[in-house]
Amino acid sequence: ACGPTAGTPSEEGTAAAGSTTATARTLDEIKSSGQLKVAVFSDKAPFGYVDQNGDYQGYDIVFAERLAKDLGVEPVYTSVDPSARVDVLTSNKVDITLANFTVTDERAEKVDFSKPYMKVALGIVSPEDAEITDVSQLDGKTLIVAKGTTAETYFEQNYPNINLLKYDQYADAYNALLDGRGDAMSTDNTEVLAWAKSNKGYAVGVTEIGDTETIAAAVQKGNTELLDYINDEIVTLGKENFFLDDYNQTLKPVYGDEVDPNDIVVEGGEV
Amino acid sequence: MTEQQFRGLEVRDLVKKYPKAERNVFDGISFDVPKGQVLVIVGPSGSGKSTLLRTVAGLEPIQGGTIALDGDVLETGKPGTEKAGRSKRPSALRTRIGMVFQSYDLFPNKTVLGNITMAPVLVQKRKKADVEAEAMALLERVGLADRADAKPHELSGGQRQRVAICRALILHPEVLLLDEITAALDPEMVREVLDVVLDLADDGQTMLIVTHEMQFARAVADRIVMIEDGRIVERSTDPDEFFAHPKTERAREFLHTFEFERRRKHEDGEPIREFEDVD
Amino acid sequence: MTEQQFRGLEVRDLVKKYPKAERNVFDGISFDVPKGQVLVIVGPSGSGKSTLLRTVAGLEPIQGGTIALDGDVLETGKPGTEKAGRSKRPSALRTRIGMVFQSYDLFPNKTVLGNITMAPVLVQKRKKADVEAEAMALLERVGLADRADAKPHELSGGQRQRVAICRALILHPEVLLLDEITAALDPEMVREVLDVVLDLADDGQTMLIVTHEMQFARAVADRIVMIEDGRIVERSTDPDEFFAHPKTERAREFLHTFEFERRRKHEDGEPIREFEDVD
Amino acid sequence: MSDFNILLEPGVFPRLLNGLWVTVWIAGVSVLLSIPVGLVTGWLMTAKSRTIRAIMRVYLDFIRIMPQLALLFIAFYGLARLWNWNLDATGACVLVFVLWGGAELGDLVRGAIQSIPAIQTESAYVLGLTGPQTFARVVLPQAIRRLLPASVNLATRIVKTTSLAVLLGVVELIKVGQQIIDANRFQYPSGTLWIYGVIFLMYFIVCWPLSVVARYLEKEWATA
Amino acid sequence: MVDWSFIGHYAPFFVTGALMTLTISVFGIALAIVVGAVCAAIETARIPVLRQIVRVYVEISRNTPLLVQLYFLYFGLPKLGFVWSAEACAIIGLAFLGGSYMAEAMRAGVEAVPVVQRENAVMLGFSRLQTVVHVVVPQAASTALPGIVANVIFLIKESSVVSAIALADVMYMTKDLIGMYYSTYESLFLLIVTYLIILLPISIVGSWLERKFNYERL
Ligand SMILES: Nc1ncnc2c1ncn2[C@@H]1O[C@H](COP(=O)(O)OP(=O)(O)OP(=O)(O)O)[C@@H](O)[C@H]1O
Ligand SMILES: Nc1ncnc2c1ncn2[C@@H]1O[C@H](COP(=O)(O)OP(=O)(O)OP(=O)(O)O)[C@@H](O)[C@H]1O
Ligand SMILES: [Mg+2]
Ligand SMILES: [Mg+2]
Repeated sequence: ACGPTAGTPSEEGTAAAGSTTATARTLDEIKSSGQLKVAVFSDKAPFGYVDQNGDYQGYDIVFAERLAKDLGVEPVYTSVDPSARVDVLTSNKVDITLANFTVTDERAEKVDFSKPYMKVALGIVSPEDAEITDVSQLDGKTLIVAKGTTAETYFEQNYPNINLLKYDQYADAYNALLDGRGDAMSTDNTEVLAWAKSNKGYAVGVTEIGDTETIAAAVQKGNTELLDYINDEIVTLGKENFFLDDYNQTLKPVYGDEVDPNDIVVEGGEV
Repeated sequence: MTEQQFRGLEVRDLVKKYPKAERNVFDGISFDVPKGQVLVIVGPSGSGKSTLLRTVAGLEPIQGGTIALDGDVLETGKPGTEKAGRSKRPSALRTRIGMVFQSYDLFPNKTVLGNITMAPVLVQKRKKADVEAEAMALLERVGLADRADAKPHELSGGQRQRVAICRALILHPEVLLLDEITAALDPEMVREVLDVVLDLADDGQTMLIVTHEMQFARAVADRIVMIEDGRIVERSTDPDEFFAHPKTERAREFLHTFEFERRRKHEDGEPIREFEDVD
Repeated sequence: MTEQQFRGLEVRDLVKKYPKAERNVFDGISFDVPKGQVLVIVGPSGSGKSTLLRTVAGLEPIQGGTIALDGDVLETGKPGTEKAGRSKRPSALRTRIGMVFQSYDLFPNKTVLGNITMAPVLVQKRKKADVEAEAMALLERVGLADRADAKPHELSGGQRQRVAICRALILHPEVLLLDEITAALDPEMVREVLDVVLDLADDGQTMLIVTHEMQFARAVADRIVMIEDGRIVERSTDPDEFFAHPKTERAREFLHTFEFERRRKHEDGEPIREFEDVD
Repeated sequence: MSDFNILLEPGVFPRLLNGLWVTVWIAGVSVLLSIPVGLVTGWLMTAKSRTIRAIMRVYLDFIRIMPQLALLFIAFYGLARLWNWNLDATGACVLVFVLWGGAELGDLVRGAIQSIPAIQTESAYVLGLTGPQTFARVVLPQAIRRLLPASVNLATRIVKTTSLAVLLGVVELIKVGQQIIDANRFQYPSGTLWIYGVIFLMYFIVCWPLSVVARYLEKEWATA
Repeated sequence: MVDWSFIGHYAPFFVTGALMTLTISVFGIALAIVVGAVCAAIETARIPVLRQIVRVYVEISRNTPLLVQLYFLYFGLPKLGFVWSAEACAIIGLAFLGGSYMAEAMRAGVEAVPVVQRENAVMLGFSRLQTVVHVVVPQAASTALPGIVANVIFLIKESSVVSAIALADVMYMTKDLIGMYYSTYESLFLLIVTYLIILLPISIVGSWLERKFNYERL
């Protein structure tokens, strides 16, 4: 039986992905099935989103398409919430998570990360007329975050005095900021930069907070076969400046010239 | 039409129509219930007996005629009032008439005593202690003094109807209306309830009774009225005569419903054994 | 104990106990219903009349005694079977006894005709056309031929009971059990149903009837049994004699329940007006 | 307010309809699967064995007391790992709705069977009908009539509850709405109002006819 | 497999979450009962116009999911200029949903009071108000109570979706802990226990009340 789908044709099949074991699929299994199952965001432009035609687009998607193409299979996307990114792997609902997934120690205990393909720090966006230019200004104020993001963990652990307002989805979080339900919002700086660019009246007052972290693909713990393949692929792609092309194709139209691609793009897995 | 000196219930030229009904249930019927007497109304199902009692009680609007008690007019019919709902009769007039219905309709959330004392305390503002004493006396009279604190659902149907009678009596109604109060009871219960009614009749309580128990009707009635299709078919002030020799063909037929005749004699060949004496 | 040549229903030394009940409902009672005769059982509420009919029908397990029909043993009591549920009597034996209950127990999802034809078609595998013809004849007999396609809820209580009788009759039961089949009916309906039963009695249908209609009992019975607390208080093969001059004090008391005496004469001063001739 | 035009963007309406289809699909499959589960559950609830009845009682009470969202979480995150099941979000939704619908329907079946007066089966017995004949011809037809109005209401509740699927990340009506809101957030900053308004209406349009049918059945079949 | 120290450490979060769930529920349900009573009164008294409005409200409220109602209130209405706090949205949403359920239960209760009971009150000379207070309401309450208790439990359960508008209730805590610490089992365990602690007593008290106020049985 085939499940129903909304959005994209490429998503077909995921909804009906019945039950198999929770042990990850081998490379051969992926190849013979003809499908690479990838968890991505569907509401986090320009990294992973669904466009007006219902097709998945974005920086992560371009990478996913290429991975699948080189494997000789079709990519099949599963839309995830930030907080579901680990569980979709542990319960083997997808083969790879490619959803702006920041590498952290805690996460690394649960999943295996590949070489990075991007780097970020956290950024804070706020209304221009009450711009937050330093974290200390947030003391006792309300900061909007999305559940399960690095921003959530970071502020939860380091700034107990900031009230966090947490939403399941990015779309909700942005809407909350627009409706004035919080004083600022924080997530990866690339993301807030992109958002502030297209939302008049909002500015990224803090562009880098926390350590610069890397973003990588993730696979189920112990799935070294697939992990090695991805790592090799990242190295190979570096030779053709794949991620820079990706940047130019997906991020540049949003960021314009204000951002130096080298602050974001990680080529060949070398930070 | 009302004579000043007449005491009791007078119904004159009563006209009653239900909303949406094609014809009038009553098209002008009249009768009296002199004080201290019992009028029994008999008749086939759907003839209008309950409707009659309900109009007297003020539960149904009337479209013509008058209903008077001891010369005080309770109700004057007006055409076009089919949908008017219950009579606007003031509380003091309402309590001059008591009514007991067929179903076991005590207030389920009150005890037996609570059911009886509620109206005198709430409506007549009588002292609770006095009312309770009187209620106990009434319960004693109907043989239920020991059940004063029981809840209605703990009583049998017959007991409930006796309590319902007490609840009506404590307001000292000048006329008591009883609508088939034993129709849903087992025979023994019928007996215990009707014994109470016979007792009330002996005491001179004015009553208007609808019943299908012909033996009881004959025993309790001072006057009897048979109605059919909203018309009075026969009336009599001599119940024995009415039951023994009804004057109209219709009454004869109706009363025949309650008699069965043996129509056969056994002449077939089966050996009719006597019963053995086994117990 | 069973004589080979006896035809009819024999109940011997019946013992019956309900689970959890403190004592036996019956502790060994016996009686016969010879073929073609009508036995009426009377007695106060809770005396065990319904239970008796239900054990004969196989709806209740018995703990002692036997029930036999034309010498074929239907049931043999075994102690300790209180919770055994219905008798395992095969279908063919069950259909030799028919039963009609107090409540309107037609199958609400079938038409009148469907109710009647269901059992013969399903159980006796008779041809549908034959069965329908016979059903129509039965309906004709009880005056309901025109209601064959009605659903039960469209019928009056009296009509339903007549259909229920047809439904039992179409299986040609040797004995028909009727348990207060008119207890929930209006008097006219009582009449129409009991007329059907009187008619059946005339035709020689063997029946075991429980009723509170004493006049009817007297008319229909060939033999009469009064039970109280599961024991037979009095039995008679002469119903007229039983009703006129019961031998036991208990039967006299019981029958008295159904009689009312006039206990008062009016001597008070109210002017007893004659009824006016208003209609 | 002028952002009403977001609804007229090419692709928006078809995508919302697609999302609605997912919602209806989940509800439909769940309702269909609930029927056999419910019948079996109802039958087990009337079983003679006390143990079976006790187990069914615990099952029903647990399902009743846990919020559906909690059950969804348990199924999605818990069961999949515990028993090595790989249930995707849609599967988890269907599983939970079937377990829930089955339990509720089972209770309705039990109630319907038990509400049929004993005299009905007794009449059938006296007429010589066998046990299975009695069940099939007498009990079941009457039980279904009593069952149906409440079951249709249950179906409405299941449809409404599918809205929770979004919280597991299923791309159904609400998620599609959120994607559209997100993708158009520059062009139509107030699109939220209109998209959520349409979603609100779509649910109403699916559920309302069911309610009407349930009410009709209640009235129509109450008389028989 | 289960990390008990984690459970010990994070149990207080669930207490906070439970308090939020209860706060929202208490206010929402109280409001729902008021809304329900008003609607039931309008319907049983057959007040024209208002009655039609109540009918429309009941249909809308019963045939749309609370989550969608909440999204609409929380994210939709601000675009029209009404920015309500999440708490207000949750309470209003719960009252909007619950009002129709409560109204149905109460109306059924009033309609179950036999006409003859009112007629008796009339015959005993009761005023309209006395009839309502002493005869109709006590009996209607007894029939309506099981439905009302069921609705209370239903609404507390429904309140679990308020996590979607960032209210830190029990569900929110669960999702938070799963998202931050990936401690799925422990979080789910705490989730189940918290809901059992909240709802079991209500369910038990509910059936006790039902028995106590059932005048017909027991
Ligand atoms: N509320 C009503 N609306 C319309 N018609 C009614 C209403 N109540 C009774 N009727 C009709 O009025 C007529 C008289 O009914 P009523 O109940 O007074 O008869 P009854 O003599 O008391 O019958 P029964 O012996 O069955 O109690 C019947 O034809 C009945 O159908
Ligand atoms: N299912 C049962 N379980 C336990 N006791 C029962 C059951 N059915 C009847 N009894 C008891 O058995 C006795 C006989 O009851 P039964 O119904 O046979 O009396 P009845 O003579 O038919 O009374 P009625 O005239 O009221 O119909 C009563 O004391 C009754 O309480
Ligand atoms: Mg009447
Ligand atoms: Mg009986």
